[in-house]
Amino acid sequence: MTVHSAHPPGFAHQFEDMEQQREAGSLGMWVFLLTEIMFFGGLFASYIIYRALYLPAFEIGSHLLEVQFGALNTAVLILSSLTMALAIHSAQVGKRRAQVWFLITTMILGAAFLAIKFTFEWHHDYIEHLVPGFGFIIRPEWGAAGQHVPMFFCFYFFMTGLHALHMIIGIGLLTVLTVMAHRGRFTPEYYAPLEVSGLYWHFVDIIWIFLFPLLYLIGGRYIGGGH
Amino acid sequence: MSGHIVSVKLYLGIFVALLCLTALTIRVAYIDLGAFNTVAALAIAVVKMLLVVLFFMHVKYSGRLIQVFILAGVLFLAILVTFTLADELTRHWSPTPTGWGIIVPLLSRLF
Amino acid sequence: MSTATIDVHEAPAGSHVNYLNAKYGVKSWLLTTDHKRIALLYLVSITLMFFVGGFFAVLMRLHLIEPQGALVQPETYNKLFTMHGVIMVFFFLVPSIPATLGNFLVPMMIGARDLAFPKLNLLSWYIYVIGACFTLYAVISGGVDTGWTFYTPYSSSFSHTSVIPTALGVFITGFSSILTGLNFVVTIHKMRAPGLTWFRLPLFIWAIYATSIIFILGTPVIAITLFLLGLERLLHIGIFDPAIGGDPILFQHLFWFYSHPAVYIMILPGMGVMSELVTCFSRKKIFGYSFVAFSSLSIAIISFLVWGHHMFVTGQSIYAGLIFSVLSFMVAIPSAVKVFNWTATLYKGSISYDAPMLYALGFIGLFTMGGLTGLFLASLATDVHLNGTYFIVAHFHYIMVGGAVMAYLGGIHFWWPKITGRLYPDGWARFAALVIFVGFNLTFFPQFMLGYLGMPRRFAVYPAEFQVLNVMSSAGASILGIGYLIPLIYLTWSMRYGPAAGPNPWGAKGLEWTTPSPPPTENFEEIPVVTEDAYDYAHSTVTRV
Amino acid sequence: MIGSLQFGWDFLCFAAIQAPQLRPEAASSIAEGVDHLYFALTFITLFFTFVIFSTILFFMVKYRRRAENERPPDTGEHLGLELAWTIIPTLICAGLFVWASSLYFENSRPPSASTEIFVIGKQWMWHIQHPEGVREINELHVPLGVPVKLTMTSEDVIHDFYIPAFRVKKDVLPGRYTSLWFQATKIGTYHLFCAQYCGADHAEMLGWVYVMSPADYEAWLAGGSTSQSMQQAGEAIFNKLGCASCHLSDGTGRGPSLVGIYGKEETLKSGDKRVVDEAFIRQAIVNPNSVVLAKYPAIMPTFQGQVTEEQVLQLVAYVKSLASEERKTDAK
Repeated sequence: MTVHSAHPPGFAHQFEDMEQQREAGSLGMWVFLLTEIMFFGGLFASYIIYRALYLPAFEIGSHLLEVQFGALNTAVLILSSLTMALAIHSAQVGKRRAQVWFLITTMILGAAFLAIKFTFEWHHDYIEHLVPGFGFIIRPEWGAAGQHVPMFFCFYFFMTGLHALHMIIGIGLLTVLTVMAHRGRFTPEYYAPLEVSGLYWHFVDIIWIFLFPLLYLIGGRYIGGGH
Repeated sequence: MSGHIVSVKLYLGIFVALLCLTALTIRVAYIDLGAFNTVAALAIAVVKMLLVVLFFMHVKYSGRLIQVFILAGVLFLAILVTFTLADELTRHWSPTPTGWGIIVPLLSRLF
Repeated sequence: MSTATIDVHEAPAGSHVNYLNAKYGVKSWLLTTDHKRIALLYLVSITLMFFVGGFFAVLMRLHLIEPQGALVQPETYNKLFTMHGVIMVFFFLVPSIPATLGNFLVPMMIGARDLAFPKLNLLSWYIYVIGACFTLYAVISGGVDTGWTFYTPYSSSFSHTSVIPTALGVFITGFSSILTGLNFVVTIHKMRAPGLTWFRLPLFIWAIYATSIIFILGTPVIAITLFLLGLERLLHIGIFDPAIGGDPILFQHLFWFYSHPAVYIMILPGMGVMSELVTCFSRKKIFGYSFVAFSSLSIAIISFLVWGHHMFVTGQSIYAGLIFSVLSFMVAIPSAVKVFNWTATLYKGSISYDAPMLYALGFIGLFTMGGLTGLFLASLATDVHLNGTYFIVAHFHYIMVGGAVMAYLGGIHFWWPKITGRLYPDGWARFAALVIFVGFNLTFFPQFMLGYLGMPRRFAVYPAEFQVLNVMSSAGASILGIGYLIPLIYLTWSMRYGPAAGPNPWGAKGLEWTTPSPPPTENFEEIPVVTEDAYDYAHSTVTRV
Repeated sequence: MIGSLQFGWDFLCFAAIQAPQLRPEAASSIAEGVDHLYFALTFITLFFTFVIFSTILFFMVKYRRRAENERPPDTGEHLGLELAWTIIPTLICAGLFVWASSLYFENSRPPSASTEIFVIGKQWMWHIQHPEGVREINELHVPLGVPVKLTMTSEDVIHDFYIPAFRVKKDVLPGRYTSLWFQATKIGTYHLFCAQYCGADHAEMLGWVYVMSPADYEAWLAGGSTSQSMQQAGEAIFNKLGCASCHLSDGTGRGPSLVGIYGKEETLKSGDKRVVDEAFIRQAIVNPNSVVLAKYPAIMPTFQGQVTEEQVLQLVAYVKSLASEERKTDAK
């Protein structure tokens, strides 16, 4: 058995040195994000196709969503990305307390995003009978395009639901990290778990960056609508 | 790649830029540009994505391998979208020409 | 045929500490992070699934002896071919070579101690087992009758069988292959031994790398597709539902975007094994190393562009059909290049006919037939006649059973001494290879004729004029079934009673043969430094030892 | 050597039992063309399989291992050979592609003057309706030598209308029209299969295609048509649903005049042009918003759910009959 030279904590035996382990860790997460791109990609591709086929119905559906909540959520998520990046930064420079506070702020912002999403938007849509499969009512004033509006809301709930699921997983990840950071596990030499979770969190933010315009801002929101 | 420490000032700068772009994309949505509304919204989203990827995710400082992987992911998503869209949108094209003289007018119709 | 002279200067297998006897007890196996033990866990679970799927196949062939069906009701027959398809494709063929031989050999071939993420590797196996349990539950709870393709709207609103457990099982197992692919890509990129550049890598590693690309880019799409199918079945509302304008053809697009590259997931590792077998048993460097290596990559990439040829007759737009047809022809070229290169490798070699070599030669013959019959289906005019008939069944069985399973068996026999430290009885192994080759041909060659005559697939009852060919096919299936049982017997026998194998019983090149067999837990005392090219038999002094 | 013995034996015993049945009946105009392509592909397959098999056999015998310590020389790389066996298969594939695609293009366009027959696929049976009003289940009578165009749709799952003897096949989709055409060239009775898995009795969804001489066909038609033709049934529904109130024949109504609209190229509100065919008319009835004409407002309500597939087919037949009346008036 080869004698392990004095490696910092968290060193895995199958690697030669810390640098190889860190590079493998981040490449592994990027490959995982690749699979997530294709996972969301299936939904985005179907969305683009049905939007091309039923644009009027999608515009009606998009106008039924409140832009202000979407915009607020986008700002919340971008702020959480900043605090996550600062958490990694403070780990790099070895400030333990800053790490813990930044991680907690990121979690609070994530929870705020979910709160806005579930209470103000989803609940509101449920009351307005806009949830397909749960009492969706096609309104006469939608005209002939009304028949395809449930398709838009199928996509709305599938995409935002999948995104929310990834947010919940992200918050779970962050709680584990906060406990580890609190115990001082991350040093300037070894902070790979924090960095890898940061990549995941930023990726979930990017998904929302694309979801927001595609769902909320179809064909422009000016008074005349997109016709 | 991860050894690189990005200054806090740069992070804040990127953060402000992202907020401005979000405000811009909403503002642009309220102007009637016809088909260009979608193009504008997507262009702004791509710029925001690049900012997050390059600076928050340190891809700007990491090796070419990760950059190639990201491009591969986006390329294969594009393949899925374009080929499926190609089928859905050209279903109603009726095959006009017949016989050997088929490929030339066909190609001209495609490109 | 030279007899393998085994001078046992090494202590008999198993006496020195190796990965098999380093630790004992069930916990040491179920909680192991050693890539070699995980490979054996996969080997056991995959062999089990193979024989479950194979059992359904035998029932189907027995049923088809008579035009009106000899064994079961049509509904049961529909469940039989569905479960045969689902289990064989998702639970045997997709993980077969990458999860068993790949897990065992990738670290050893590139001179690493283990994969990049050992715990993730163990998690992949557990995810595979959980997925398998869901699907076996579906089998017990009445089976599913939608076909392994789950086409909507039948699967989403008209089938009353347990579609959701099966779809959930396949959804979960998909993540097992995603994580395995991730592990391989990171390991091959980041953990190669010093001096082991990309062009000194064994071609098996190139093939596994190309397969991992497809794992990573393709599997998530079928995950989301089955997720949407499950939602549509539960909520009775979804994006494939024609009532609200949904398009069932879109389901086929998303399904085949993964499932065609999936057939290359099945054949690419087999090609990797072929390159190892052909070079070792003709004791020659591979002919055109870079051409074979790059053809693996180009197959992986072009395979994502061709899925439309499954949908030529579904009212797909004619111009999209043209594009897919051109690209489907192009994807055949790299496979042809590989076959020509293997044949050229045999030139001026010193060929020995051990069992792995017989499987290899069988692979080349059957894969050539399978690949060329693919041209019938890539060309638009004949695909209209042949789509949905037994011609298609024969084509993909020639590739999957004639190609992937033959290569899998060849690989298992080739590395068996390294995995278990024991030699299997060579006579029996050659006999089994012959029986499988004969049984396979008798089963699937008549199906080409059936397909051309127009017998549709998935038929529980068929017109009487097709009976003779079906009886021939069923006869062949029984021979094939026996052929697959023989290796199970003598390989398990050899684990206990087989003679001890030296570190290199075939005199093969490659880092995995420089370790004692079975290898120690950390593979190498010192990480080796590689100086020579792959398969450099001409200048090496390696002999059978 | 095992492989080739095996093939030989296989072929011999097959040919002995099934000598006449090696090739399915060729009973339609396109069957010859498809069969020639099929035999060309078969020849290429057998040729390359034979070339590779014999090369391997030759090498296996000539270069078998004679002594354990043999060290065969390294034969290195040969770029010329590699390029050869990359370019030659590419050329063969290109040739096959052009041949197959032009054949497919010719087969996919029905000649203009073909008789129309409507097909509705339902779980495990085929409803077939002739414009003259005759309805059939699982049987299709067609005249010899006359191009026949089938317009097909499904009421539940995806089926597939497959006649092996004519070498034609097309999926039958719910919610859309797909069409298929053939011209029978041999009198006789041929199989009709469903080639897309559609549930429990997928294998029972069989049928027969009777090719009759034109005279017999007319006699058969006359004998069978007791009920009103599709055209008359379509007119009745057209009036009952109040379509006539918007679609006035002189074009002064809120909707476009339907006289002579079938076959014309119309420009839609979205700007692209589409020929008004059966699929267009069906889409206009079931999902009017997706095919709004440029000069008209999008006010037509959807009739999805109010009309069955059969009634939609009858309305389509009626709208098409309006076109032929106008042409008749011109012809006078």
